[in-house]
Amino acid sequence: MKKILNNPADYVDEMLDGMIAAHPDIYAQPSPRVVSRAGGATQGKVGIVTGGGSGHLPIFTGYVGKGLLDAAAIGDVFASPSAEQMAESMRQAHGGAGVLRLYGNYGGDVMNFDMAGETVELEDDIASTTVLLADDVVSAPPEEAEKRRGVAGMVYAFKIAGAKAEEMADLETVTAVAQKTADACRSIGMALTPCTVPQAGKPTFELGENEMEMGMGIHGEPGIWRDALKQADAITDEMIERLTADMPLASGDHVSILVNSLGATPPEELYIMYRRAKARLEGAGVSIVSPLVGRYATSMEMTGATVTLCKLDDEMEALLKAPCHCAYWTVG
Amino acid sequence: MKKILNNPADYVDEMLDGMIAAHPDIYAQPSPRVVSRAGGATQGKVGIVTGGGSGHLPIFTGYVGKGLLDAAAIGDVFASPSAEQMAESMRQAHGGAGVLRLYGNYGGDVMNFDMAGETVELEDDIASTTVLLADDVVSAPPEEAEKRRGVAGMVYAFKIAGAKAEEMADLETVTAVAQKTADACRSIGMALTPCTVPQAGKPTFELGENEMEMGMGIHGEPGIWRDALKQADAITDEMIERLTADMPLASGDHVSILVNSLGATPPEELYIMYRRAKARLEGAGVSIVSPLVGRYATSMEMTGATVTLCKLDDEMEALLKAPCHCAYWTVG
Amino acid sequence: MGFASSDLAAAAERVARKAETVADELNVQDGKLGDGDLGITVSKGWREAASVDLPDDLGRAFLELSKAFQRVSPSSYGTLVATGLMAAAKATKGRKEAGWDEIGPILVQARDAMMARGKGELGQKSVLDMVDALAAAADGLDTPAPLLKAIDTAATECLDAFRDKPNGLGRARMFGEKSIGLDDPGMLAARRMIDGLLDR
Amino acid sequence: MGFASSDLAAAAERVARKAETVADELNVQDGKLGDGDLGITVSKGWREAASVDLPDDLGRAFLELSKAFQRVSPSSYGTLVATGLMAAAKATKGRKEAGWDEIGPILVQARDAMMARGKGELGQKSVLDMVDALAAAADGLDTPAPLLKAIDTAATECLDAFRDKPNGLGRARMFGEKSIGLDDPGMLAARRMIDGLLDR
Ligand SMILES: Nc1ncnc2c1ncn2[C@@H]1O[C@H](COP(=O)(O)OP(=O)(O)O)[C@@H](O)[C@H]1O
Ligand SMILES: Nc1ncnc2c1ncn2[C@@H]1O[C@H](COP(=O)(O)OP(=O)(O)O)[C@@H](O)[C@H]1O
Ligand SMILES: [Mg+2]
Ligand SMILES: [Mg+2]
Ligand SMILES: [Mg+2]
Ligand SMILES: [Mg+2]
Repeated sequence: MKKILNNPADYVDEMLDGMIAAHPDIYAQPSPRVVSRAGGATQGKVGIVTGGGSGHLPIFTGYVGKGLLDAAAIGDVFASPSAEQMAESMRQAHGGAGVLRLYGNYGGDVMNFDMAGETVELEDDIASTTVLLADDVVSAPPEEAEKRRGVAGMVYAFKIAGAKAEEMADLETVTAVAQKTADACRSIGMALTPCTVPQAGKPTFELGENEMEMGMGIHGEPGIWRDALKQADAITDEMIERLTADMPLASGDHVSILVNSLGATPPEELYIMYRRAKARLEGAGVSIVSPLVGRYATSMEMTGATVTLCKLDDEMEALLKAPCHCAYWTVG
Repeated sequence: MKKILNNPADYVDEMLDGMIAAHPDIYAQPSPRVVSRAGGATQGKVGIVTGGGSGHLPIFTGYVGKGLLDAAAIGDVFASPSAEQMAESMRQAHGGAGVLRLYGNYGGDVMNFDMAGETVELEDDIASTTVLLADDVVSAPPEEAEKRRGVAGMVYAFKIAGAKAEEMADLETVTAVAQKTADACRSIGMALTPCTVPQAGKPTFELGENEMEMGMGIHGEPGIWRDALKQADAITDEMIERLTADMPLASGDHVSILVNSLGATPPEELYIMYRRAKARLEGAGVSIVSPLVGRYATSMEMTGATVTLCKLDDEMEALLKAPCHCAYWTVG
Repeated sequence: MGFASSDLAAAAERVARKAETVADELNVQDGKLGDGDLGITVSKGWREAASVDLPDDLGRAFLELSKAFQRVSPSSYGTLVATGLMAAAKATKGRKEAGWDEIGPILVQARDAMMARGKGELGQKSVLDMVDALAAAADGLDTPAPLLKAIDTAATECLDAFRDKPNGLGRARMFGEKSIGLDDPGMLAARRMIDGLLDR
Repeated sequence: MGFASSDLAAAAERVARKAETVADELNVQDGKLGDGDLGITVSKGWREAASVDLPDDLGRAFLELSKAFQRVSPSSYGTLVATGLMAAAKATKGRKEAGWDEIGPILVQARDAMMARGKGELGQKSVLDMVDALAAAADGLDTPAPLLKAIDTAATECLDAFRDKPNGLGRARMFGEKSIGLDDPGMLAARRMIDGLLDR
C-alpha cells in the first residue's frame, strides 16, 4: 500500500489531530470524530452540520468555517460516522436556532443521521431538518432522482446554505435555500486509477492501462461503465452532455461549474478540462459564474475528475460570492 | 499514460488557457507562456518574477498575485522556459523599480534567466537581481550548499519577498529579504510513486510496492537513495532530523514548516506527518508559526511529500503573515 | 429450556471468530458493486460485540450487542444489524431467558425494524430478504438443532433464489443488470455468520 | 574547398533524423540520474533546426540554428547547444563558406562559450569534455572524411575515458558515486549526433 501512514487503524484520528493542530484558528475537535468551528456555535444562527466518511478532504471536515459549516461528524475512511457522533456534531452546531443536516445520500449516513436527529430532538430539544445531496446523475435515472448518491455538489450546498445562515436567516429559510441548491446541482465522475482504503490495504478495483471508469463515485466504488481512455476534450464533452441532458440549460442561464480532482489528478489537467467545458457552455449561450477548479471533493489518491453544474438564480449567485473562510477555501 | 489530456504537445498551452479562463481576475497571459497579474505591473513597485517548468502547480504561475509574484515564465513540463519568455516576464513585471528574478537553482533555468537578464538590461534598461533557491539538503553537502537544487522553499521566498515588495521597498531591500529567506529554508523530499511527463509518455523511474525514494526532487528525478517503505512517523522523523542537522534549531526559535504533497498524496496523510513534525519541533522548544500543510509545490500526480523548514526572524514572520491573494493561497 | 445471555455471548464469540476469516471474502464481494468495506464492517462489529461483558438480562444483553455495532460499524450493514439487535432487545427485555420458539417472531420484528430504518422493501435482494427467509424457516421450531438446520438450509436457498435477480437497494442498486449473478454481499455476510454459529 | 550553408542544412537534416530514433534511448539515459527529458530536448531542437530555411550567410545560418534551439529546447543541454552554435555564428559571420580546418578552432570557441554560460569546467564529465575532445581531434584536419573519422574515434574514446568517473555537473552531480559506470547523457547525445552526421 503506497501511503504515508502509521497503523492503518489510527489513520483518521491522527489525521484529525494534525488537521486541528495545523489550523487551530479554524477548527476544533470537541469530542473524537466531531469537528466544530474553533469559536464554537454562533448564538442565534442556524447551525449547519454535515458528516460522512473520511478520505474526501476538503469534504467533510474541511468545510467547517465561517460562511460554510458549523460542525461535521467524521467516520472511518469511506464509512459513516456513528449516530452518536452525528448527534454530538448537532449539539456543537446548535446556537439556539436549530440545525440543518446537509450531507450526501448514502445508506449508512442517512440511517445514522436519522437516528441522530431523533436523539437530539428527544434529549436536547434541538429542532432539525435534512437536505440530502443526490447530484450524481449516473447513479439513478431521472424518475428515481431521489435515489441518486451525493458527490461534489455538496460543495455548492455548503457554500450557499452557509452564506444564508450567516445572514441569520431562520431554519426554514436556510433549509429551503439548501434544498434549492441541492436540486440545482448535477454531477458526474470518471476515474483513471483507484485508491486504497488504509484498513483494507489494497485498491478496490483494477483498471487496464488504457481504460477509464465512467460514472465513478467518491468511495472507491467501481464506475457504472468502463470505457477506453479518451482525450480530455472527448471526456469533458461526454460529461457535459450527460449533465445537460439531465438538467437542460438555456441561453442566458447562469451556472457555476466545479471541475474537481478526485485527488491525484493535478490542476494542470483540470484546467485542460475546464477550457473545454467553458467553450461548450459559452457556445450554448450559458454564462459561467464563479467557476471552481481544483480539489474540492476527493477520494484520497484516486486519479480522476468530477464535473458539477450548479444552475443559479440571483439569490444563489449572491450567496456563492459571499465571503467564507476555511483552510481550503477563502472568498472575500 | 493515465492522464487527462489531448495532444501531449498541447498540454501546457491548454492548461494555461484554462487557468487564465478560470481566474481572469487574478491572472493574464500577455504573451504565450508568460503569466502576469491581471492588472499588470504596479507602478513604482519592485517586480518579482519567477520561472521554470510546468507540472508543479501552484508553482510557478499559480503564485502570481497580490503580495506574491508579478509575473512568471513557464516552460514545457519540467523544462525551462526560453530566455526570451523570461525576458518578456521581466518586462511585464517591471513597474519602474527594477525586477527580482526569484527561482530555483536548476542548470537550464539559470542559463536562460541569465541570458534574459542580459537581454532586458541591454534592450529595455531594466535593472535586475537574482536570488536562487537552493533549499534541497540532500542535493549537495553543506560545503557546496550553493549547488543545491531549489524545491518547495520557493514558496516562502515568494511570500516573504512578495510582501516586502508590496510595501514598496526598493530592489536592494527586496532582494536582501528574498536572499535571507532563501538562506533560511531547508527542504527534503520523498516519493512513493513517480509521475509521467506527457511528452515522454511513461514514468521516469519504477519503484517496488514496498520501496520509497528518499531525497526526491520535483522533476521526476529518482531520489538520492532508496529505502524500504516506513511508517509515517519514522519518515517524518528522518526528514526533520536531516533538516535540523543541516540548520540547527535552538529552543525559542521561530520556524514555519511546510508539509507539502508532491501531488497525489492527500492532505489526510500530510496531516499525519504534520502531527509528528510538530511534536518533534515543539519537543525541542521550537515555536511553529503559520504552518503550511497542503499542495504547494508538486510534480503532477506523483505520490510523496516534502518537508521544508523556514527559520524566521521578526521581519520574515511579519511578512509571512501579511495579506496575499492568488488562486491557491489567500492570507488576510 | 430456551437460551440465556451466556448462550448469546458464546454465539457472538463463534460468529466473531468466523467474521475474521471471511472479512476478505466479504470485502471483495462488496467491492464488486460497492465500496468494498463489508468485511471490515462485519469483523469489526462482531469483534467489538464479542468483547463486551454481557449482563444477565437478555434484553440488556441484546442492547449491548446493538450498541457495540453502533459504536464501531456505522455503515449500512452495521447499522442494520444494530437495528435488528435492538428489536431483539425490545422483545426480550427484563427476562433471563427466551424460548427457542421465539427466534422466529424476533426475526420478524428485526426484519420490520430494519425495513423502517433503511426504507427498504422485501424482494430487493438485500439482507432484508435473508432475515425474512430465516424468520420463516425458524417459525414453529422450538429446539436448537432442528432450528439451526432449518436456518442453514434457508440461507442457502435464499442466496440461490436471489442470485440471478438485480439488486434494488444500497450501492449495488446502481449497477442494475450487472448485479445479476452476483450474491448480495449483505446476504452472503448473513450466510457466513450462520456458518460461524454452526462452527464451520 | 570548405563547407557552406547548404552543407549545414543537409547535416542538420541528417542529425534531426537520427535524433528522432535515439530520443527514447537518451530519455532513458537522462532518467537514470536526471529528469529523463534529454531525448525530447535533442529531438525537438534538431527537428526545429532542420525545418528552418537557412540563409546563405554562414554566420546567419548558424545563428538561425542557435535560435531554433533557444526557441524549443531551453533545457540545460538545448541552451548549451544554442550557445555553441552562437559561437560558430560569430566565427563565420559575413561569409558564404568556411574551411574544414576551421572546425577545430570553432569547437574551441564553442566550448569556451558553453563553459561561461553553464559555469562548468572540464573534467566534470559533461558535454563540455566531449566538445573539448572533438576540438582536439579536429585540430589541423582540413578535409571532411578524415575529420569525420577523427571525430568519430574521439567521441568513442571520450565516452570510454569518462564512463567510470563521477558526474560533477548538472542533475547527475548529486548522485556522485552512483553515476560511475554510466555514460553522461549529454556526451552520449553528442555521440549520437555524430552517428547522424555519419548516416549511421
Ligand atoms: N437500505 C437498505 N436496506 C436493507 N439492506 C441494505 C440497505 N442498504 C444496504 N443494505 C445491505 O447492506 C449490504 C451492504 O452493506 P455495507 O457494505 O455496510 O454498505 P455501505 O458500505 O454501502 O454502507 C448490502 O449488500 C445489503 O444487503
Ligand atoms: N552546467 C553545465 N555545463 C555543461 N554541461 C552541462 C551542464 N549542465 C548539464 N550539462 C550537460 O547536459 C546534460 C543534461 O542535459 P538536460 O537533460 O537538458 O539537462 P536538464 O534536464 O537537467 O536541464 C548533461 O548530461 C551534461 O552533459
Ligand atoms: Mg461503506
Ligand atoms: Mg530538464
Ligand atoms: Mg460497503
Ligand atoms: Mg534532463
